[in-house]
Amino acid sequence: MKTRLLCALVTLLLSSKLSAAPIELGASVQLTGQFANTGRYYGDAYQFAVDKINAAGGVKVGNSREKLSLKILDSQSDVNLSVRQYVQLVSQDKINFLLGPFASDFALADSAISEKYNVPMIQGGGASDQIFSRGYKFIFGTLPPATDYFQSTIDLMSQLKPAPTTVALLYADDAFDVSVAEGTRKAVGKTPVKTVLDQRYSSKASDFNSMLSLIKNQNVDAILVAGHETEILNFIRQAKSLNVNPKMYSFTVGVPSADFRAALGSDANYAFGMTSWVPSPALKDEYFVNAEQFANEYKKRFGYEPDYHAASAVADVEAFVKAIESANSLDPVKVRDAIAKLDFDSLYGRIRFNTAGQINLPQTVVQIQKGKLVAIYGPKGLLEKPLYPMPDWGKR
Amino acid sequence: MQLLWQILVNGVLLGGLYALMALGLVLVWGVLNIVNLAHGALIMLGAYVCYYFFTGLGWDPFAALPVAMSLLFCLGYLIQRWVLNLVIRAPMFNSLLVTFGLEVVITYLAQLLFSADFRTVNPSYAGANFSFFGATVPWVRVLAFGVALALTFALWLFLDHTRIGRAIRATAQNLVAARLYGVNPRQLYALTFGIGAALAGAAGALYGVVSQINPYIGAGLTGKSFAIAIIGGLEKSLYVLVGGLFLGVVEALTALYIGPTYTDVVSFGILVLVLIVRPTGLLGRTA
Amino acid sequence: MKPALKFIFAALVVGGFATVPSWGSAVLVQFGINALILATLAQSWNIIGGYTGYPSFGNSVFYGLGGYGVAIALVQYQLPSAVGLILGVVLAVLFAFLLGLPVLRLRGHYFAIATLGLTEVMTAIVSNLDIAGRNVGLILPLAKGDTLFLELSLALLVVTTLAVAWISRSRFGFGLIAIRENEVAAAVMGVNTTLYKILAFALCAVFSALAGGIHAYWITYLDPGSAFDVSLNVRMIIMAVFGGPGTIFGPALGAFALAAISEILASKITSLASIFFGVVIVVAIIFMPRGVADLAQNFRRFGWRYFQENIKAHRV
Amino acid sequence: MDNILEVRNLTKRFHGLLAIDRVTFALERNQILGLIGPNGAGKTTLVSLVSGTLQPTEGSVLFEGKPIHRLAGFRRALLGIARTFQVMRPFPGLTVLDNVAVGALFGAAGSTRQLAAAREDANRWLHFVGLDHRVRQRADALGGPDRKRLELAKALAMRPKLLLLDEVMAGLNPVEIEEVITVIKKVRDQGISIVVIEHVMKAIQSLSDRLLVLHHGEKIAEGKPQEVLRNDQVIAAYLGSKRR
Repeated sequence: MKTRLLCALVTLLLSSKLSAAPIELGASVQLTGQFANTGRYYGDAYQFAVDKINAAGGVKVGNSREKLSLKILDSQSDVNLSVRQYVQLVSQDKINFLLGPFASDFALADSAISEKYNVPMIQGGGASDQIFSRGYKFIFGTLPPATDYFQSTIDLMSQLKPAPTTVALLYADDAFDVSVAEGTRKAVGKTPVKTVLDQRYSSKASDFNSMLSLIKNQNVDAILVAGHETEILNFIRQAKSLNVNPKMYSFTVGVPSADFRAALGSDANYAFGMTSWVPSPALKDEYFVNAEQFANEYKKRFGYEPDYHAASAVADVEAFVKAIESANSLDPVKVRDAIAKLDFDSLYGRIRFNTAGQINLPQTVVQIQKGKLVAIYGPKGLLEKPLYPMPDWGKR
Repeated sequence: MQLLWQILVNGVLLGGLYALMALGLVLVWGVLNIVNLAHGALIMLGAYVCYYFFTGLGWDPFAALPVAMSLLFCLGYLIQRWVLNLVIRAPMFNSLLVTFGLEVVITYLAQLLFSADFRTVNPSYAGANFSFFGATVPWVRVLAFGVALALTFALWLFLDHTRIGRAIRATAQNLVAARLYGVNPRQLYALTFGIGAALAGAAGALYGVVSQINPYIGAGLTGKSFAIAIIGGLEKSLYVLVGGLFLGVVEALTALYIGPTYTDVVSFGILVLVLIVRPTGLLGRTA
Repeated sequence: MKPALKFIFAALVVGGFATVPSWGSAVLVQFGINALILATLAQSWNIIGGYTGYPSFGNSVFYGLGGYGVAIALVQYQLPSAVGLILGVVLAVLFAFLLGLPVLRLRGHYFAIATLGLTEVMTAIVSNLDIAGRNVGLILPLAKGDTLFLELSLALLVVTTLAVAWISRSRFGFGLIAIRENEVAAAVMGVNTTLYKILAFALCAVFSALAGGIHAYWITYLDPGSAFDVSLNVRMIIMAVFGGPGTIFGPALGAFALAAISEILASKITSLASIFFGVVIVVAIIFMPRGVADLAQNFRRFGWRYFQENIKAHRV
Repeated sequence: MDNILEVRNLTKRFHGLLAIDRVTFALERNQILGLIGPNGAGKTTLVSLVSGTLQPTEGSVLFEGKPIHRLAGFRRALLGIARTFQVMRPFPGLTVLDNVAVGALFGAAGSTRQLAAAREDANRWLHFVGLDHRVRQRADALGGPDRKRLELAKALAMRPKLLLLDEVMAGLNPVEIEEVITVIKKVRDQGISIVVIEHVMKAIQSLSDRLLVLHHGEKIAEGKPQEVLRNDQVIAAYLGSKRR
C-alpha cells in the first residue's frame, strides 16, 4: 500500500522533468463523457491546425523557425478534472500557451487558471458573456457573444412574409443558453413580435411533450430554442409526433453539424439555425488556403464534417502563431499583449479581440433544405430564399 | 381542458415506457437484492443494438427488439455468472459498487465502440399520429406502450405460472430457496439477471425510437428507474406499471404547471417521500 | 502494525504533506489538495457508512451545501470566506437533522436510494435558486496561493481523522458500531439509536461541508452538477471501502491510493482512464472486499490464498 | 408487597391478529417468574412488550411502580431492564469482549463509563458465565451454546434490575443446562428479578418461584409451579399442541 503510494508520488514528481519542446500548446478537452460529441471538434481541429502550421515551416521567432507541439488531455467531461489538468499543463508541463475546452461552463472555470498563472488562453468553445465580464486579462474567445446568437434570425423574421407575429423562447438552464436567452429577449422586445412563451428548462430534459403541447395549444408562429444538440434532436422528433406545426423554428446548435442531419434524416429539413462560420472559399487562410478547402481536408482526415466549433478552434491556434510572431517572444505576458492587438483574416473570419477579449462575428442564418445546409441570411442581407412557412408534418 | 387532456395522454404514454425501463431493475433488486447501478447502461446498449440493426440491416426497430433482448440476456447472464455471483453474499454496498464499476466500463466502452455521436432510430412511420378525443397520439408511442404492457404482463405470467418463475420468486424470499426447486442457484441468479438485462434491452430498443441515444444516457435512466421502482414497490411486476404511469403523468403535469426545471424536484421528491412514508411502495402492503 | 507505529507513520505523512509546497511542484500541491479533500470526504463517509453501517449517498449534499455556503457568502454578500465556511456547515448540519430524522429510519438499500433521491432533489432545487446562481452556477473571486489551501485541507483531514480515532474508542463510537452490527439489539441494550444515528450523520455533515467549502473556494467555480455530484459520493464510498471501512486510517489511505491511480490514469492514458478506473473498482471489490486495511492484516497469514478465500466467502 | 414489574391488561395486535390478549401479572422483587406455553403462545411477544422492542396496542406496563409502556426500548434499558433474544443477536463483527462491553457502556450501568472500565467489567461477566477463554474471538465464531452464554453476559453487563431471559437453555446438553441454572440462581442472589421463558420443564420447575402459562396470547394459569403444572387447562394446552 505504502509503496504503491510512493510510486505514484515519484511518478508525479519525475514526470515534471520530462517535457522540453520548443513551443508547446496545451489543452484539456472533453474527449470522453457527455460533452465528447462536441469536444472532439476541439481535439481534432487543434491537432489539424498544429500539423498544418508545422508542415508550413512552423512559427517564426527571432531568426529561427520553431515547430509547434500540442499536448491534449481528456477532461472526461468533468469540470473539476479540467481545472486540475490546466494547472498540470501550466505548472508541470511548463506550457505557456493554453487552448480552451468546449462549453461556457468549462471555459468559465478554466479561465481562472490562466488568470492565476498569468498565461494566455485562447478558447473557441465558450461564448457566455460571463466569461468576459470579470475583467480577466488572460482569457480570449473566438466565439461571438452568446447574447447575439439569435439577432440575425430576428432580423430575418421581419423580412419573411407573412412575418411571424408570435414567438416562443425555450432555453436550457446552463451558462451559455441563459446568456443567449437574455440577448434574445432584448432583441425580440425591440420588434413588434409578441413573446407568448419564455420558458427555461433543465439541461437534463429529454421529454418536451408538455412544452410542445403548450406551444401547439397557443398556435405559436416561431419557436426559438437555445439548448444542446441532444435536446434539440428530441424536440424536433417529438414536435413531429405531436404534429406541432409552427411557421418556423430555429436552434442555437445542431443544425450546422453533420451528425445532427444524419440522425434526423429528412425530419431535419426546414430547421433554421445559425453559424458564425460557413465553409466558403471567400474566407482566405494562410495555412489552409480557404475555408472550403479546410472543410474538405478536415472531412477527409477525420471522417466527419467540421462546423464552426472546429473552425473556431483552428483560429485559436493561428491566433497564437500570429501573436508569437508579432511579439517575437515566447514570454507569455508579451504574447498576451500581442494577442490583444491581433487583427488578421483566417478561415474562420476576421480575428480581432475587443477589450474584454472576445471577437465579434456576425451569425449567418442557415437552414436545412433537402438535407443540405444552406446559408440564408448574412450581414449583407438575404443570400438564399428561405423555405417559409414550413409545411405541416403531414404534407411533407 | 384540451391541453390538460393532451398532457395526460402524453404522460400515460411516457409512463408505459418508464415502467418497462424499471421492470428489469425491480426484478433484479427484488430477487437478488442487487441494486443495479448499471441498469441504465444496459438500456443504452439495447438502444444501440436496435440502432445498428435498423441502420445497418434495415430492420424495423420493433423487429430488432427481440434481438436486443436476446443479446442483452446473454450479456446479463455472463455478468451475473462471472462477476456478480462472486460478491452476492458480501455486504450490500459491495455489489452496489461493483455495478457502479460495470456502469463506468460499459459506458466508456460504448463510446469507444459507437463514438459519442448522437443517434436516433427514425423509421418512416415515426411521426405518424392519430387523433384521440382531440389529443394527438403518436403511433410509435402507442406501439411502445403496447410492447411495454405486453412485456410486463409476460413477466408476470412467467413468474407466476412456470416452474423456473416460481423458483425465481422463491429466491426473492430466501437466496438458497432455488435448491428446493432443483435448480442450481448460480444458474438461477444468472438467469434472473439475464432476464432483467433483456428487459432493459427491450426498454432501450423502444427508447431509441422515441428519443436520441448516446453512450451517456445510462446514468439518468438509472435514476429514473429507481424512482419508478420505489414508487411502485418491489413486490409485483404489475405494480411497476403503476409506478411508471404515475411518474409519467406527474412529470408531464409538473412541466406544464410548475415549470420544466422542476420535474426532477418533483419526481425525486416523491421518491424520497414514498420511501419515508411507505417504503413498500404506493401499492405494497404496509410493513 | 502496532497502533503506536501507525500514529508515528501518520504523523510522518502529515509532516510530509505539510511541507509539500516547499519542495514539490505546483502539480503535486494540487494533487495534494485534491487527495486531501477526497480523503476527508472518504473519512467522513466512514463515520456514517463505515462505523454506523448506513451507506449514505447524501454526503455529496453536505459537500455541496458547504460549497454553496462559501460561494453565496463570497459572491452574493461579499462576506469573508470563514463566514461562508460556517454558513455551509450550518446549512449541512440543519439538513442532516431535518432529513436525517425520517431518512435514517430506513435501512440498507432503501436508505441508500432515499439519500440518492435527496441528492437529486437538492441538485434540482439549487438549479432553480436565484441566490445560488441557478444552474449557471457561481463564480468565486480568484484565490491565489495554493499553499494555504493545502494546509487548510490537511488540517481538516487531521481533525476528521482524530474525530474518527476518538469515535473508534469512545462510548459514542461503540454505540454506532452496535447500531451497525445489530440495531435492534443495540436499542435493547440502551443505545439511543435515533439520536446516535443523527449525531453521526451531522458529524459527517460538518466535515463534508468544510471540505466542500474549501474545494469551492479553491476551484473558484461552483454549479449544481459538480457541487451535488453523485459520482463523487460513489467515489467516497469506493475509497472508504477500498481502504477499509470502519477503520481509522483505511479510508484516508484508500483515498490517496485511488486519487493517485486515477490522476496518473487521467494524465497518462487519458481517454482510457475511465475504463481502467471502472475495472479497478470491480476487481478490488471482488478480491479484497474488506479493503486494504484487511489485506494488510491478513495477507501475511494467508498469502495469495487471501484473495481466493474472499471470493469463496462471498460467492454463491 | 414490593412488585418490580406489573403488567395490566396488556394487548398486542399484528394486522388484526391478536398476539397478546389482556394479560395481567406481577413480579415480586428478587423472584423468578417462569413463562411457559406452547409454541406461538406469545411468550416472546410478551417479553418484547416489556423490554420495549415492541409497543403494546393496549394496556400498561409498570416498572417499579412507574408506567413505562410508552417509553422507547433504550430508555427502559437505562431504567434497568435487560433481555436476551431467543434468536440470538450478538454483534457479529465485534469480539466477545466488546460485545459485553457494549452492555457495560450502555444499559443501566452505563452513561458515565469509560471504555477501559467497561472492558474490565465485561471480563468479569464473561468469567461469571464461563466464557473467559473466548474473549478475543469474534462473536460470529462462537458456537450455539457459547452464544447463549454471550447473550446472558451482555444482558448482565447492563446491570439490570429486571432480567428477561428468552430460552437461554434451548439446545444445551444437560450438563450445560445445570451450569446455566446455577448461573441464573447466582444472578437472582445478587438481587436481580428474572422472567424466564423456557421449554425445558425440569429446569423451569427448579428455577421458578412462580409460573405463568400463556396459550393463544391469553393467560390460562398462574401460580406455584407444582400447582400450575397439574392444572387441566395447562395439560390440555400442551397435549393439544404436539410439544410435550
